[in-house]
Parts: sequence; C-alpha cells; structure tokens
Amino acid sequence: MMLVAHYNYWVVIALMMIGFYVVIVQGNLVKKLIGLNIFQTSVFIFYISVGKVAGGSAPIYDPEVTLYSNPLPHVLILTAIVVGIATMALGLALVVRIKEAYGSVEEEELQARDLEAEDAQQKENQC
Amino acid sequence: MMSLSPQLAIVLALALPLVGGAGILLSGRRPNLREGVTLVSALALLAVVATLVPQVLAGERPQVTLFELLPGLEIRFVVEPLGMLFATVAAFLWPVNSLYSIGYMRGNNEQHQTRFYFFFAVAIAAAMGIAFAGNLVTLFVFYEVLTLSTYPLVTHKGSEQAMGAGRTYLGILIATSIGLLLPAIIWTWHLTGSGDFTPGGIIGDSLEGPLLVLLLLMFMFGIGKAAIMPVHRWLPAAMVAPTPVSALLHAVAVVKAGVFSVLKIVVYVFGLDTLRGAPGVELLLYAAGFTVVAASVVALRQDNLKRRLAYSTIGQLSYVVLGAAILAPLSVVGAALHVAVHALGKITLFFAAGAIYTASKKTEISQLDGIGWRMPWTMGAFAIGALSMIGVPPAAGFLSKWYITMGAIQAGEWLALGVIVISTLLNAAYFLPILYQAFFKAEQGGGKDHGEAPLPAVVALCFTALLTLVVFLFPGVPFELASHLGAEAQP
Amino acid sequence: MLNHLPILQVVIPLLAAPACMLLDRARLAWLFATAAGLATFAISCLLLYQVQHSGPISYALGGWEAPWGIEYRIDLLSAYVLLVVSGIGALVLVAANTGVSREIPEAKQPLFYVTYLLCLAGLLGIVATGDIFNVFVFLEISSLATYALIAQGKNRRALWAAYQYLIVGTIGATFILIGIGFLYSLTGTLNMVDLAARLPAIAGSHTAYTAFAFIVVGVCLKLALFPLHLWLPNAYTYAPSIVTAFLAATATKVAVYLLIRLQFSVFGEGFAESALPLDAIFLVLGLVGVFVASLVAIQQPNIKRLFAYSSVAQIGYMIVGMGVGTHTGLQATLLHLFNHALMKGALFLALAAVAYRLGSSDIKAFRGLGRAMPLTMAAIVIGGLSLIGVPLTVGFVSKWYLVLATIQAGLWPVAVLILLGSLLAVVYVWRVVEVAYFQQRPAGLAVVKEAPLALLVPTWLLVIGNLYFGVQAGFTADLAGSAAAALIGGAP
Amino acid sequence: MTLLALLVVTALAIVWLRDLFAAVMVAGIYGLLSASFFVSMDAVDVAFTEAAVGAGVFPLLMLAALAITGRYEDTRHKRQLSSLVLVLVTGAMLIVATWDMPPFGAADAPAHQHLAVRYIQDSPQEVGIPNMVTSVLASYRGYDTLGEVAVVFTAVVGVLCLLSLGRGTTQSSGPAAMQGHVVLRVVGKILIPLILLFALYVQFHGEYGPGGGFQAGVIFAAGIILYTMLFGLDSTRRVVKPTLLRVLAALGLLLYGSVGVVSLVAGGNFLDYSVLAGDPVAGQHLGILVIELGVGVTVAAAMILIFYAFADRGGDGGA
Repeated sequence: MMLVAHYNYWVVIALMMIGFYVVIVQGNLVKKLIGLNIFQTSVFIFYISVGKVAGGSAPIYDPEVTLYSNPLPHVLILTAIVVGIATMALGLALVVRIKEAYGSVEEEELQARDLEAEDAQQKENQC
Repeated sequence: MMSLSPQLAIVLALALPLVGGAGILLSGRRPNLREGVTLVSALALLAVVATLVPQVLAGERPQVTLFELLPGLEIRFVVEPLGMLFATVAAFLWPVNSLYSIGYMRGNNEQHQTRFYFFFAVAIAAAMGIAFAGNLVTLFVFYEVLTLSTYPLVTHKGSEQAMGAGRTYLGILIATSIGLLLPAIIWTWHLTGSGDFTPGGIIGDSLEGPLLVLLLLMFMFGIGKAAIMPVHRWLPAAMVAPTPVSALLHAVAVVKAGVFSVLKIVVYVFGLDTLRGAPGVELLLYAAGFTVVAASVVALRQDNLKRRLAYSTIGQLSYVVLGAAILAPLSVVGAALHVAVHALGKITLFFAAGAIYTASKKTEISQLDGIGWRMPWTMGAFAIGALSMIGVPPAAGFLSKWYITMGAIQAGEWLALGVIVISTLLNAAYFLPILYQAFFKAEQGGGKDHGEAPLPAVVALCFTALLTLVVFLFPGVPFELASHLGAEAQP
Repeated sequence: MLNHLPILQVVIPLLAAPACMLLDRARLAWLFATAAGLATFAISCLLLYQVQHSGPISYALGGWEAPWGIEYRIDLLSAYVLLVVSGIGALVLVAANTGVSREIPEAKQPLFYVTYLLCLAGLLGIVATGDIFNVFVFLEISSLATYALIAQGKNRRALWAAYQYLIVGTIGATFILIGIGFLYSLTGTLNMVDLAARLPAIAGSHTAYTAFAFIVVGVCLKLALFPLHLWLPNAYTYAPSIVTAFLAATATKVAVYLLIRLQFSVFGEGFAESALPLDAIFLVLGLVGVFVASLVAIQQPNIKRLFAYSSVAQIGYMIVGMGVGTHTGLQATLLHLFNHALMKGALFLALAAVAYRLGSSDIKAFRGLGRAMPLTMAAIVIGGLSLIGVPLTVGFVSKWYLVLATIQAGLWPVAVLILLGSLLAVVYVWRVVEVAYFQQRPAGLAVVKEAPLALLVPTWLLVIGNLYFGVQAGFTADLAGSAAAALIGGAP
Repeated sequence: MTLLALLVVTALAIVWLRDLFAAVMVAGIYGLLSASFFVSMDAVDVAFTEAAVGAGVFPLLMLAALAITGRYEDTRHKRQLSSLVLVLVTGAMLIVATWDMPPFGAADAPAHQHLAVRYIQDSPQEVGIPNMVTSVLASYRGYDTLGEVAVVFTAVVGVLCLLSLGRGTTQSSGPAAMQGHVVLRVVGKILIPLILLFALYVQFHGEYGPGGGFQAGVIFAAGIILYTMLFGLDSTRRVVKPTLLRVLAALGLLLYGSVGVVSLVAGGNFLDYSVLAGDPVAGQHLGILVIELGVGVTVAAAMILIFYAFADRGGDGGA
C-alpha cells in the first residue's frame, strides 16, 4: 500500500540524491553545475508531485471540470525554475572566468595552482 | 578649594588626569611645557583628593553615579576609608614620581616620552576609578583600563625583550581578569542581584561551604595584580620597563590596585563574618603565606637589583593578602596601612635603583661595592627604604607589620605569625648585604666616574625616604583611615 | 505613506537597482545608490519606532490578506535586524565610492552599485517577509548578488571563492526548498504565522522533523556555522574590502535572524527536541566553532582572513546563546548580532582603508602603521578590544549577557569556555597591534598617508558606535530583551 | 511511472558520462522528460517553462560555456566514499520523511485543503482569468514573481560584471558557424518572425492558456539567438544593441515595480491591482497584463545579453 502511495516520492528522492552526489563528488566545475541542475529539477518534480490530485485536471478554469490539481506548487516551481536557471547562468559565467584565470576547471588543479602561488609568495616574502 | 562639593571632587579626581593626558598629547612637541602640564595636573589632583579626606574621616561616604552601563549595572563611585587611603597614596606619589620621571627619562634620553607621560596619566585616572569604585563592575572596568594603559609603558622600549615582557604582562593580567575575575563578578551578580560594596559584605548566606571558598579564590587569583603565586610572573617580567614605570607598577598604582581590590572584596563583598569559620577559607591564608616566604627566598637569589626588588614586592603584597586572610579587624587595619607604607618604601627603593642606573649604568647588586660613597643621598634613602621593608623602627614598615601581627595573635593564627617572623628574617637577609656592600666594601676599579643622579631624581627619592620616617612618627591620616576601615570591617 | 513603510523598506533598494543601471556614470550611480541606502535606513528607524509604539505590523501584499497573499510582518525582532542591516548597508555605501576606487575598474562600478543594492534588498526582504517561500526568493536575490560581488575581487581566487560559495549556497537554498515543500505538503500553507498555528498538530511526524532538519541545515550553510563554514574565509578574504565589510556585518546576521525566526516563531521552541536535541547541538557546534576558528585565526598571515575566521568564531557565540535556550541566552545572541555588526563593520572598513593605501592586507603591510595611519589603526585597536570583550566596548556587553545566561542556566563549563575563547581573541588581535605599533616600517618603502576622510568618517562612526553602545547599552539591551521575550516569553 | 524510470536512467547516464558535451545533451533530455512528466501531473505551465529552460536555455548556456572551458572532464575523483555516505544518509532521511506524508495524489491531502481551495474556487471571479496558475502567480503571489524577475535581473547584472561585453563589435569572427548555409538562412528568415510572433502570442495569451511573460521572453530570446547563429553575432549586435538590452532589462523590472508603486499611489497596497481601474476585476486584468509585459521584457533582454556575454568570449557563439 505505502509502496504505491509513495513510489513517486522515492524515485524523486533517488533523482535528487544522484544530482547531489554529482555536485559533491565531481571535480569538474561544469559537471558540478550539471549535477546541481539535476538536483534542483528533481526537487521541482517533488513539488509538482505534491500538487497532483488523482483524477484532477490542469488548473485552468473550465465549466465542465470539477476537480483540479493544486495550482500553488506550480506557481512556486515556476519561480524556482527561473531562480535555478539564473543561478546556472551566473555559475557558468564564473566557470568561464575561472578557466581564463587558471586555465583549468578541475577542482584539484585549481587547488594545486593556488598552493603553488602561495609558495611563490612565501619565497618572495623571505627574500 | 575646600568649598568643592565631594561629588564634583570625585568626578574631578577622575577627569583631571585625563585632561592632563590630553594636554600632554597636545603639548607633545614642547617637552618643558609637557612636563609642566604633567606636574600641574598631578598637583591639582592631589589637592582635589585632599579635599575628600576630612569628609571621609568625618564619616561621610560621598558618592556619584556616572551612568548606567547596562540596565542595573551602574558606573558608580563611593568613597570609603580604604579607597580614600589608596587614592591618597596614588595621588600623592604621582607628582613625586613625575618629578623623578623628568630626571630619569631625560637623563637616559628615552624615546616616545609623550606616549609615556600620556599613558602614565591614564593609568592614574584608572587608579582613581578603582579606588573610588562603588561596585564590582566599576572596579572591573577601571581594573582593565589600568591593565591596558600600563601595557604601552611596560613595552616602552619596544625591544624584543620588552615585547615579550608585554605579552606576559598582558597575558597573565587579562587571562586572570577575564578568566576568573569576570565570571566571579557575574556569579556574585547572579547570586545577590547586585555588586555594590557594602560594609559587612553582600554574599551573606547566599553561598556556603566549598562554593563560597571557590568564589573567594576565583576573586583572589582573578586579581592578578595582587601577584599571589603562581600568578606573579608578570611582575618580574615587567622589570624591563624604565624605572619610573616600575615605580608606578610597584608603588603608585598597579600592584596596589591589586591588593586594594583584594582587601576591598574581602571586607565589602564577603565580609569578615561570612568568611570566618567557612571551611577551607584558610586556603587563602596558605597561598598568601607561601607567597610571602617563597618570594623572599627567590629574592635572596637575585643579583639584578630591580629583580630582587620585584620579588620583594611580591612578598610584601602577600602581607596585605595575609592581613586580609587572617580575618581579624586589626590585621585588616595593618593590611590597609601596609598598602600605604609599602608604597612609600618601595618607591624609594626603585627611585634609588633607577638613580644608580642613571648615574652609573649599574644594574647588578654585585657591582654596587662602595657606591654608597659616590651617591650618599641615594644610598641613604635606599637604606631607609630597606629598613621599612624589613619592618624596623623608625621606618613606617614597622607599623603595618605590627598591626598585622597583632591581628594574627588576636585571631590566634599562629601560622601567619610564623610566616611573618620568617619572612622578616629573610627580608633582612636580602636587603642588609646590599647596604653592607654599598658602604663598607671598596669599589672595584674600572667603573666609570660618577656622582649623584640628576637633581630631580635625588630630590624625589630623598623626599619619599623622609616620608617613610615621618609616617612612622606621625601616622596621622593613613592610620586614621585604616582604623576607620577596621571599624567598618567589624560593624 | 507611513502605513506602507514595510514594503518601501525593501522595494526602494530593489527598484533603485534597475534605476541605477540606467545611470552609466560611476559617481552618479554611487550618489544615487547612497541616497537609496540612506532612505532605507531612515525607513528602518521609522519602522522600529512604529513597532515599539504600536506593536507588530502586518502588511498584505497585493491587497490579498494572509495566508492567501504574501504578508510582510514586522515585529520587534525583524525591525531590530532591519535597522542593523540597513544601517550598515548605508554606511558602507557612503564609504564605497573611495573604497572600491582602487579595487574595481571605473567602467564596472555602476554595475557594482546595482549588485550591491540588489544584495541589500534581498537581505532586507528575508527579514521583512512573513511568508516562508518568499524567504527563499529573496534569499536567492541576495545570494546571487553576493556571488557577483565577491567575484569582483582583484585576486583570481575571488572567482574560485565565489564559485564555491555559489555551490554551497545553492545546496543550502535547495535544502530549504525541500524543507518548505514538506511543510507545505503537511499544512497546505506558506505563511509563517499560519504555519506556526498548524505545526503543533503534526509535531510528531517524521516529515515535520525532516523538514525542520533540512531547513536548519540549509540556513546553517548560509550562516557558516562550524563545520559548514568552509566557504566563508575565502569569500571574505578575496572579495573587495568594501564588500567584505558589508557582508561580514550583515549577511551572516540575516542568516542568524532566519534561524531564530524559524526555530522560535515558526516551529516553536524545542519543536523537535525528542528527535534532534538542537540546543545541545548548537552549544557544542558553537563552542567548537569558537575555538577552532579562533585557533586558525591566530595563524593567519593575512589580516582580512584573520578577521574572517574571527567572524566564524563570533557566529559561534551567537549560536551558543541560542543553544542556552533561555530568555537571557537569546537576548545575548540578539545583542551580539547587533554588536558584532558594529565591530566587524568597523574592522573591515578600517582594513579597506589599509588596502586603499597599501593595496594589501598582509600582516607585513601593517608594520609601523601605528604611526603612519594613526586613526585607522586606532579604529582597528578599538574594534579588536571590542572583539575581546573589554569593558566600555560593545563586546563586553555581549559577553556579560552570554556568560550571565550560561551561569543562570547552570552551564558552568560553557561559561568557562566562552571566556577562554575570548582569551584567544586577545592573541589574534594583539598580533596586529604589536606589528602595527612596535615594528618600524621598513625603510625604502613609499611613505604612507592616513586614509582619506571618505573612509575614515564611516569607520569612526562605527567605532563610536562600538563605544557608545558599550557604555549606554540600555537601548540595545532592552530592545534585545523585549524581542527575546516576544520569542520565548520570560522577563522582558 | 515509465517517465520516472527514464528520468532515473538519464540521470545515471549523466553521472557516468565523461564527455561533457554528451552529458549536457542528456541533461537536455532530462529536462524534456521532466517537462513531459509535469504535463502528466497537470502542470502545463511548469511543463512549458521546464521545456523552454531545461531543454532550451540550459543546454544552450552549457554549450556556450563548454566551447570555452573544454569538452572533456578528467577522470580523477576524490573522497567518493565519504560523499557517498553523506548522500545516502540524506536520502535515507528523505525516505523516512515521506512515511508520514499524505499518499500521492490523495485529494484530501492538507496541501489541497487550505490555500488551494480559494485559489481554485474564487480566483476565476476574484481575479477574473481562467488560468489559476497565472492568477496566483501574477496576483495572489505577484510579489514572489517580482522577486523572480529581480533574480533574473541580478543574474544578468552578475554575468555582465564577470563577462563584460566589449562595446561595439569585437573580432569579426562572429559565430559564423552556419553563415554559409543559404537554405538555413532562408528558412531562418521565414522562421524567426514566426517565432517572435509566437512569443507575443504566449505573452498575451498567458491569462487563458499556459504561458506568460517568462515563457514568452525565453521564446523571443530564442528567436534572436537563432538569428545570431545564422547571421553572426556582430550583425545581430548591430540590430539588437547590448546597450539597448541593458536598458530594457532594467526597464522591465522597473515596469513591474512601477505597477506596485502606482497601486500605492492609487490608495491600495503594493501590487494591489484592484485599485488600478474602476472595477477591481478590470484592475486585476490591467495589472497582470502590465506586469507580465515587464517579466517578458526583462527575461528576453536578460537571456539575449547572457548569450551575448558567453558568445563574446567563446568566439563560436556556442553553436
């Protein structure tokens, strides 16, 4: 019973976690953003699932229809989608600049280069 | 001047040094003017404080509330005998010390003299604040101001050594005050809903047994300036500072502020009756006693003159704590008196040490053979100071020791008595050899040819030496104030 | 117009931003932005006055009454935080013109002010709103603006820091979004007051617990609560000095506000105690944060970074106050929220002045500054003393209440640890003092002049605030007291 | 059900793919799938938007960025285990959370019993437009939407801060990718006006069917971007000037805000459209019309500007 009742939610959670995993594990900055996108999109799916009413129809007024799905989650998610893509754009712009400044978009390499830079400065300070 | 209202007098006592400080900063370019400002404000302060003495002796307790720090937490000042005594000592020694400083700082053409005089003035203001503090918070506030304002004086030379000393100084004093004193104050606040100093104490029976003793010890060790072992290290470390600063630390303000706070808290926060008979309260007595003896022993083994004096101070301070810990009115009187007489004696000794350094650049005791003949005034004064430390008539040191001893006998604290006897011998053991060297040994060759230190310095130290004798013969004001305190301690 | 103050508070900077975009002159943009900032500050003062005299204000946006429409709800707490944020925001704007002149190319400065205004509007919006989803929207406005602001730093690591913050921030925001989703599916509402009314009914459910947990974690990411603080030091270090001054004094404060609002107003005190002992967690994390961050701060060669870590430590104190969970504890948190804004505002503005003259915040740059830039260094010293908690500064007031709270609650060890923590502050502050006052400026370097008035005046206004509210703490203490009382009862 | 399964598959595929170009494409598919899932959940507006964003804007930006940052990620990975644990714990918590959630699709779930009721029953009368999503979006929660526009605006400002557009024409190497293909250009010439027309339709039809300012803006931008691909960045920038776009992006938000201010002046609360006209419902109509326009303008301008910014750096227009 419960399995049927919550099947959707569990799949959605699985999706979220896949996205989340990509975000924290991947070293490539672009890939991280892709993961972030999946993570957020899954959350959107979750909201929309919450808004579904079995047997309801799209919340556009129609004299014949009596049962509508819940419009509120739709509204929230419309906003959230826009927020998500805005974040994406900014993130990508950062990645582009990082590439130009460091010549790489791999987390580990960036850290390595910063360390080099620090050591160089240390030496500079000594002499 | 006598028409000055006491409230105004209190405010002035705090303001004058600060005004002086401002003047010093402004006149920094012109040394003579600057020193002029220092002396004038010092004397003005003395005059103002003097106006308060008769009223306090007449049993009045003038008070002012400046402002409310937090809801219920006021910056409040009340003048009672002990504070009056401390204030008088500080206000009295500031001009003397300034006079001496002028000679010393110029004699050794030190750097940053403006900074020196400025922070000195601030320190005096802080001392006044501590002396007149009407509640624990006010005391704490000015206690911290004193610490911070003396830090630049300790690190005056700016050398690595001075910096290190500064760190120890600040480290210990801040650590103890924030780590122990502040929580103790907040605890008291939490218990009694107030921190006002009231004769007979405010703790009453709101706390008993071990907790009471814990609070007591938090206070006693929280007041790092009282230099009870093991929180005494900052004092020897601070020896790198110029001698006038040492004088300030040891005689005028800092350590006095420490022992003053100890006395004040024992008498006005706990109250002798509350403490008497509380199990474990003798711990304080032991700590003080140990410090007295241990410090004297260490002093014995110092060759550097100022370091020996420093350890002697640590010992002498714990006399005051001892006097408080005996919990007898008489001993409290003695303790209060000791604040004053030790100040006179010790400042004389430091002035002398400084004068020797200025004149001959000698710092070690082993170098002092025969110096008595080159600097008769200085070493004469030194002798008087030393006698006062040991507690031999006709030096004032005798008085305070006498009363502490009486108190010990009255309270049947034989341990304390023993401590006093032993330490007196030790004091003699580390002071008399110096005098012997100075007057009865022949000077080694090769030393530079020199006479007395610059006149202001010599005048200053002779003056204080003279006073130690005068106070013995005519204890007058200090004694009366002290006995008033004794009366309040046992209402 | 007076009854529209709540919305004007947020909308003025929000609409000033696009208007600012139309002015393409750096100086013009600055003047305009500053005017908007000052107006915002004035409004926050009026709001506080209104709330103090006529109680909480509710404002129905779009004329739709709550919970159907979005509600703006200004009570004492939000008015208090609005005052802090808009005050600092305006003050930093005043200093900005000079502050950014050496760090951001002229051509980009108009956009800088646009972003700044958006960030300010976002932060204010979070505080003003009474609708939990609206919180998310304005959180994102401020966050996106923040990422852009941080990325303006000269050092390339600013970009890297901004990116890391973007990832962490977005994860945090998404967590909050998930939490909101659960809450909505349980209660069918988004309005905070409405939620508070409906949550007790379902307090026992796992869904509610998880919602609570996710929201708290999400906010704590923004708040940089140890161990979720890793984004903060780099962000603060490499952002333009002006931005650091603004963020350090406002952004984390708003996060703290949000945490308090959610824990006490929405979920209610001890909502999930049985499932997750939040108070204990806060106490522990707060204290660990204080110590770890302070110890790290002590070793930083870069002063900006040093104070960034100190911020993490100070946030620890605020969280400890919440962890104590008593009226006094919360009061201490709120007080420190205000006081810490004053301290860090002053310190980072002073650092901005140093950066303006020397183009560096490395400790080596501070040698001999005591003589070269006396006023700036004096500001740093006073700010530092305030961090330590020396009497007559605001820091002392915070410490007093925090320790008092712990003692009242009988949490002795905590009290001791708090005080030990402030001793660590002595160490890292004194490193700066010693270098600045007791080391000579190496010969051969260019002569350094005192910072320009445009920077000194705002800095000193904050320093004076540090002293004034340290000596006359009545105003803040009472305000924080009654705000706390409104949240968890107890003697106001 | 199958849709969800497909979503999982695509998501996993993205995890495994090392070729970012492919990953982005799959992500696009993911967007499309979720869009169709939204349709099956009766969320037509969301589906429309997700399709435009997830399968349109997102991959476009990604490709534009990839053109600069390089196509392949290197395979080294770090601290996988700890992260895996973290992810599993988080997931477990969420699963636990769902236990006490109302069953999927239940009509009596609290979510549908409280606010939604009024939106569904009264909005057609109160706001007077059939599309409830639009009326909630633009009126009941119109302030959120203002915030949403502000977010878009913030993003574009941020992007411009980071990737400043060179004024006037940069190097002549506009995105010439498809400039050669005569056929494409002819088709494009016919197609683009239609796209823009469709955008306008979506813009003003949003009250009745799915659609609205945001979708319209995206579509409009798509038209322009297509033009860029066919006729090169420079020629496009001569037609649609960045400076103009900056002004438009700002104006859109201001337009939205000014509606709120006007309603203040007219004696209502901020964004209370009812006071804009004699009859409340007419006022609602007017207000929604104007703010949707504001949304559309800002979104379109923002999208094009962002695309410019990337194309400007990338050199090959991300095509």
